[in-house]
Amino acid sequence: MAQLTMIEAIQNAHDLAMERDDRVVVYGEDVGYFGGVFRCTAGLQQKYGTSRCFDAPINESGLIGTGIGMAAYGLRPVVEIQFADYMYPAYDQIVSEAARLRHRSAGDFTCPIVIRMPTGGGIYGGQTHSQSPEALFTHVAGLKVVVPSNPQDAKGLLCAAIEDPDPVIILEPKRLYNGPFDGHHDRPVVPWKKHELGEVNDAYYTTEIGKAAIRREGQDVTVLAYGTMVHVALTAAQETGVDAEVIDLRSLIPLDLETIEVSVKKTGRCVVLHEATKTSGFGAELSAQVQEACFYHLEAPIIRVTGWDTPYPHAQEWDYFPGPARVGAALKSVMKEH
Amino acid sequence: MAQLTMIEAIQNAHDLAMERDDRVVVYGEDVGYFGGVFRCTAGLQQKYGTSRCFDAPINESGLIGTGIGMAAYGLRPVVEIQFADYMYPAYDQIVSEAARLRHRSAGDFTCPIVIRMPTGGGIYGGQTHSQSPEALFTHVAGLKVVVPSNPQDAKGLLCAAIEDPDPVIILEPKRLYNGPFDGHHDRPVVPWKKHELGEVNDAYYTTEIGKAAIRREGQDVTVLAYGTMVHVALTAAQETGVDAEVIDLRSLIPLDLETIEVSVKKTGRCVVLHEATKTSGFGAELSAQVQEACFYHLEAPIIRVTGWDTPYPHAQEWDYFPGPARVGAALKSVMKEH
Amino acid sequence: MSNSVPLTLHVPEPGCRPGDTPDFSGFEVPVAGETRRPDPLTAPEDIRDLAFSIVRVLDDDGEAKGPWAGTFEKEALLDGLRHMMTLRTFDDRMLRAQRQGKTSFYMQHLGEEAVACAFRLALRDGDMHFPTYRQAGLLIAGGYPLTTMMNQIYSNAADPIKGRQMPIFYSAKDHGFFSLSGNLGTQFVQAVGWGMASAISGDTKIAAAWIGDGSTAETDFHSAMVFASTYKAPVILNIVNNQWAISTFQGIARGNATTFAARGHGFGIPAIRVDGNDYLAVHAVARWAAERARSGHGSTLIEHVTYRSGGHSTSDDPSAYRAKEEGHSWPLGDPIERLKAHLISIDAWSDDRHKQAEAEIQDEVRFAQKEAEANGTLISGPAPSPRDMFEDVYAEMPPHLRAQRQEAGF
Amino acid sequence: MSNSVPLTLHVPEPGCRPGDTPDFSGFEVPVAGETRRPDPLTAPEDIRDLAFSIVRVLDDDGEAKGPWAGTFEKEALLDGLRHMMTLRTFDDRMLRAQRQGKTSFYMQHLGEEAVACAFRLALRDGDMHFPTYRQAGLLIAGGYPLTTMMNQIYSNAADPIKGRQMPIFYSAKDHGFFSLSGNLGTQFVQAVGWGMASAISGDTKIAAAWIGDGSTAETDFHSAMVFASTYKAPVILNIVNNQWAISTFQGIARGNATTFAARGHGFGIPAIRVDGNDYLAVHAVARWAAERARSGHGSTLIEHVTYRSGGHSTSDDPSAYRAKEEGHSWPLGDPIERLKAHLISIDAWSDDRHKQAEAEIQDEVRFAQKEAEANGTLISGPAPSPRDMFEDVYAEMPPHLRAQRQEAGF
Ligand SMILES: Cc1ncc(C[n+]2csc(CCOP(=O)(O)OP(=O)(O)O)c2C)c(N)n1
Ligand SMILES: Cc1ncc(C[n+]2csc(CCOP(=O)(O)OP(=O)(O)O)c2C)c(N)n1
Ligand SMILES: [Mg+2]
Ligand SMILES: [Mg+2]
Repeated sequence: MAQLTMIEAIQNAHDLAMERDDRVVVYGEDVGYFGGVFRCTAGLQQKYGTSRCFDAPINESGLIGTGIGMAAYGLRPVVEIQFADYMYPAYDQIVSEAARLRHRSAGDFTCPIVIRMPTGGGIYGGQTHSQSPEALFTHVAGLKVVVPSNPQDAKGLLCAAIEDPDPVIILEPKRLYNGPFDGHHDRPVVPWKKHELGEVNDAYYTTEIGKAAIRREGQDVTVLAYGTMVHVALTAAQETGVDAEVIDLRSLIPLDLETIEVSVKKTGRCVVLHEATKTSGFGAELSAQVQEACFYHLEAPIIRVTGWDTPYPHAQEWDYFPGPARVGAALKSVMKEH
Repeated sequence: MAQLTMIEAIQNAHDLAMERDDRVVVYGEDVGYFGGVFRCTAGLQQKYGTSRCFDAPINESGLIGTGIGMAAYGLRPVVEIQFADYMYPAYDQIVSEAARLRHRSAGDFTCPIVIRMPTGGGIYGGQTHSQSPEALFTHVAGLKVVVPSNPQDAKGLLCAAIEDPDPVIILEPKRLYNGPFDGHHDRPVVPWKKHELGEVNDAYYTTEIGKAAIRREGQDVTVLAYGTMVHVALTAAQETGVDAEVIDLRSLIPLDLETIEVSVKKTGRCVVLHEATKTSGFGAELSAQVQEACFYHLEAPIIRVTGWDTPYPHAQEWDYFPGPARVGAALKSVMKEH
Repeated sequence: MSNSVPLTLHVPEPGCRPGDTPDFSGFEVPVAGETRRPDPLTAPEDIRDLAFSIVRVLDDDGEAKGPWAGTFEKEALLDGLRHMMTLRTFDDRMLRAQRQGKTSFYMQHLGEEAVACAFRLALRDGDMHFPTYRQAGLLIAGGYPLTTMMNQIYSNAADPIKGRQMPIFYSAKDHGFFSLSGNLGTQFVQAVGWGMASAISGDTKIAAAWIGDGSTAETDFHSAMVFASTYKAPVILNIVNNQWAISTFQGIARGNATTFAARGHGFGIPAIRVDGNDYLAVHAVARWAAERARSGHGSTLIEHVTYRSGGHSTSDDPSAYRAKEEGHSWPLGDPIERLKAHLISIDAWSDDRHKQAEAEIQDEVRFAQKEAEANGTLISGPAPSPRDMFEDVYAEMPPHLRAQRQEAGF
Repeated sequence: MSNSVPLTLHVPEPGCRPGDTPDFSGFEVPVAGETRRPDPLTAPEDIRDLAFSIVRVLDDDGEAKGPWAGTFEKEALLDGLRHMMTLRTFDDRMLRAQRQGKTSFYMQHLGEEAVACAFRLALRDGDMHFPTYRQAGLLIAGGYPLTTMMNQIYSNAADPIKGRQMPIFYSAKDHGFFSLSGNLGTQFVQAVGWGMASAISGDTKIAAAWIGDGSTAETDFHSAMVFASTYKAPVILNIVNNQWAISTFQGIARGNATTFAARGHGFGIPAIRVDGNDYLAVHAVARWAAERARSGHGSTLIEHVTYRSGGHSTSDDPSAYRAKEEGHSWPLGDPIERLKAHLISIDAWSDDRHKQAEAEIQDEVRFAQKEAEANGTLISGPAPSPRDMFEDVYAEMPPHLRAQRQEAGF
């Protein structure tokens, strides 16, 4: 066991996966010699050589396009997109190719690629270093989509993704890289060192893709969250005193509807959180599914607390971010409904 | 007044818009000399010359990228993407650039571009000629998204889009180009000639973007639909005898929530339809919004009837398409709930 | 600079449209045998001239000429002729099947048969092609069963991809034929990745990427060039310039460049043009490029100069945008006729044997068709189950898909 | 072909990494004045050599040499020197402001000042630049107020773009400076569209596109080349090759090509390399390309050869990936020193006047900074209202945004 940051946990997962399986290759922009702008691949090139971990041209479409070719050959490419905001040039290769290769060839070819990308705001990154595009992946049949909220899961989900026979998108909330950020941006940073989920097993392990984790049990309202919003939710529950059950989805596709359903049927209330823009965000899907599965148990409307339908602003970042005040208000308001 | 097909109505809208405003330029793959693979731009090059209507290289990103430059210059580019399935290479330019130009420059630069694309299945087009990617646009702040269901609206919405100061995506259900297809693929094609919405005013006119149309008034259940599914809904209502109120959304962003809300509060029931894959489809957003706005009026869960979460298959097209049988069953089932 | 002359938009136009008389006089046809054949390991900057010539082996009399000749045994050439004839016959019958409503769509190879057929024989089993929809010759020359191809075209119960894709979107891993995509260009860079993977693995296999003239404009073309150049990937990058992209002539994608092959120069990738209607030339150039790739010298860009004699697909009517006679004026002739003339000139073939072969191939294709139709066509007979639709979205079906399949009632 | 040797992946490496001694001996520096200056309307295929040389005017002694010299009046050159000095001082103060926490981020131009400053003066008011984040010289040379630039950097109450974008993402339509995007490469093809629009409209304006060496790998680079080539768009396509893309040396994007400029050849676009640290050379080449564009001869690709002496941004520490001394060994020197030496050599300038100018510029920049800080910084003082966030998503605010703004309570 070691206390790791999320960055260290991700680096460690790469390392162990490369060690046990020489089909694993890691590449991306600044990923090789330098070890990535967030250092998630630090030391890998030195350890495994330039043909297992290398710098790539700045061409996201080419990153994924070549990765698909490698995966079809039989390798296990792990590709880093420097920021999720820069995945759009690769979107065609992801949607039209990686996601559909198994289906369109009836399993003749497959595409076990892992695509990692830092996501979310909170670092004054403005509209091109802050986005949360998960809903653009959850709409695409054939992709799995996971979002870790802590070092333990970051390692286990990455290892599971590399083993997975299908393409997996990992959205890594960059604001969590160094600590369990709860939205109180004006308070000192809490490091992972002090957090139980920063305690990471040294050995190789996987975290099952498709299983949610209940981070806080509660009776009054179910909160569905992932990534950074898990920590915001926990803080908001504590601050408001609302006895919320906080579910960390971890995997958006496949979704652990069972865990969600049990919880909402128990609490009768549901609040859905994400940082992405509201309209057609993944929160809409969660709201729709909860409503379909638990209609007769709902005592209040399902509320979504999300980023606004605007580009992520630079100076007004904290007016955009759905922080503990907004989440707390939602918890209280949903409790007031009869 | 003339009886036009949807193709003719779209061609006519281009023609009138180009005639009254020489900032309007039209281009795309096979759009110039040949007039488009669906003939929606037939005759325009002959009438307005090669610098107003021209063939373009097969590069969707370049189509939109150059269009953004033209729009920023002050022109009114209308770009055809040959099939909506081929818009992905252009997705970065649409999302990162067209959608955000006004906001990021605080109005210093704007992007009045119109992007047309045939959408939907029903022509044995398989997974790359059948997609309905509207939800990938509705999630993006800064875009307007419209889907005409008939020649009258196709003309009016295109003219309105060209006048609009912001980027507008027009998804044209290709299965409606030649007639009001209702999902009964095994029956003879009904032409627009026999349909009142095929009667198109000769003059230039616009249809307001953001206003839904009630295609059938009813008391029992509100059906939210757009494009081809409007006709499927009308047929399913007739076949089942369920007194459905069928709302043709026409515009997804902005959404006419007012019309929806009034209707659902009246009927207490709601069925949402689309052809796109279910998860994170626009139906999820509709379901979430209806639930938020009408929770205390709902007598039954909101049901979604959509395409399955698989690629659009070739041979099993009609097993995939949410036709009148599935919609009818949903209408009846939602009426059975207490 | 006093020039304030109003600018105008330059829009390239083809030499001829319906009603015009075709004129290929501007199209320079090098004399067969005249283009040099440098050592395949020559540095790219020393062979830039190859991008502005056209490698041709067969002259107008069917004689094989020059340094690119002689890569083939006679027996192999007879096979080659048969492959091309089979492909043409196959096309013809499938076109008809489509018109008879037995399937939804078809695309033919008329006039371009030499390109894929000759290329295939220069590569080895185990190498991987990333083809476009116009390289079924790779399958036929590689011995893939005609019946299986037809099963796919009919989306019938024996279709190896279970009716999921449109006709001709084959997938045949064991035959080195990557699953076809409807999205133009995407596979071009995937081939580079496959080649990189072979190099990463210390393997000896190489990849072949395929793209049309029109599709070189796609952004994935650039991605492929960049990655191939940087990592010296063992991949042959093939552009099939058949002069048209649906209704759009090649000048719209080529722009102001002299040739498509020249695109390679900006990447330090050797580029070469070849007479795509000359079976011998295509094969020789393919072998040359394969040797380069296998010896660790990286990629080669090949522009196959040919002509799409038919419509783009069964949905297309070319008479709306090009002169009907254009195909007949095409200066590089017909690939089958040219190889046939060569074989006759070397006394390996005769008109009679040709006719006989035609009849045999007709029978063979007709037989395959019968066999395939016994498995059903798109509109009748056995078909893949709708249940299948939900399979292979993932290796293991997740709960939401299981629920949907149940809801669908299959 | 008997070669079944296992393949290996080729991964390009820079000549030097931390700990190594920099070695630019492989980098050929042509003698100043020796590269020919063909007529700007020469056909692209007749000037391919220009992509493999480097146009240089100033020699090591500060003398202006050869056919590209003489495009400038003395007065204009003094302005040019001042622009570069101002930019460097501006960078220096804003770097410090960032370190003081007054804003979140900054990117400097150290060593590359000549490129944008000299280029700007070759274009006219009304022309439009589509810059990257490293062309603030366009604004300074164009007379855009320093205070306004700082207002943007501080995201303060007077920021013309209302705090919406990260520092240095300026937008200044009236100064021919297109709104900056954080997405690399996207603007390169937009510039082509802007130029096409000018041609469509019968206008006389031209566009200038800008991209970094690393970003030429992006797919939008290809789109720009394709559309510029096809429609002969009046646009100058600038590649600023400053040798690095964050931690990645230019060889990863360039691959096996000899130069980035050579990328033009595959499109029939004339390509030329210029010493980016030579103010006179950049200006001369820019004028040459502008003349081409204005006279309807279409695009030119310019590779500005320079060196990024500073870190990539305030988030970057280059000592982790390149030798500290590399910048000092860079053979093309410092653009300010070189122009200064030239002006002294022609008796238009002196060390004293230089020092005096430095002091004046310091004052000017400091004064602007004070003025800007009176409007607030990112962390204190007046700021744009959060209400603003909801504006300009659309020209007219749709109901759902009105509702959200209300919910936000602004
Ligand atoms: C991304 C994408 N854009 C557009 C299309 C529609 N389309 C199909 S084939 C074709 C023309 C391709 O021409 P070319 O590359 O020359 O190949 P050819 O058909 O001549 O073999 C077009 C535009 C597509 N399939 N994919
Ligand atoms: C689409 C996209 N991918 C990645 C990035 C991250 N990124 C920002 S700057 C940069 C390096 C650019 O290098 P270069 O083009 O050489 O320009 P320079 O910084 O040297 O001026 C990278 C990778 C980005 N901004 N956009
Ligand atoms: Mg073609
Ligand atoms: Mg650079």
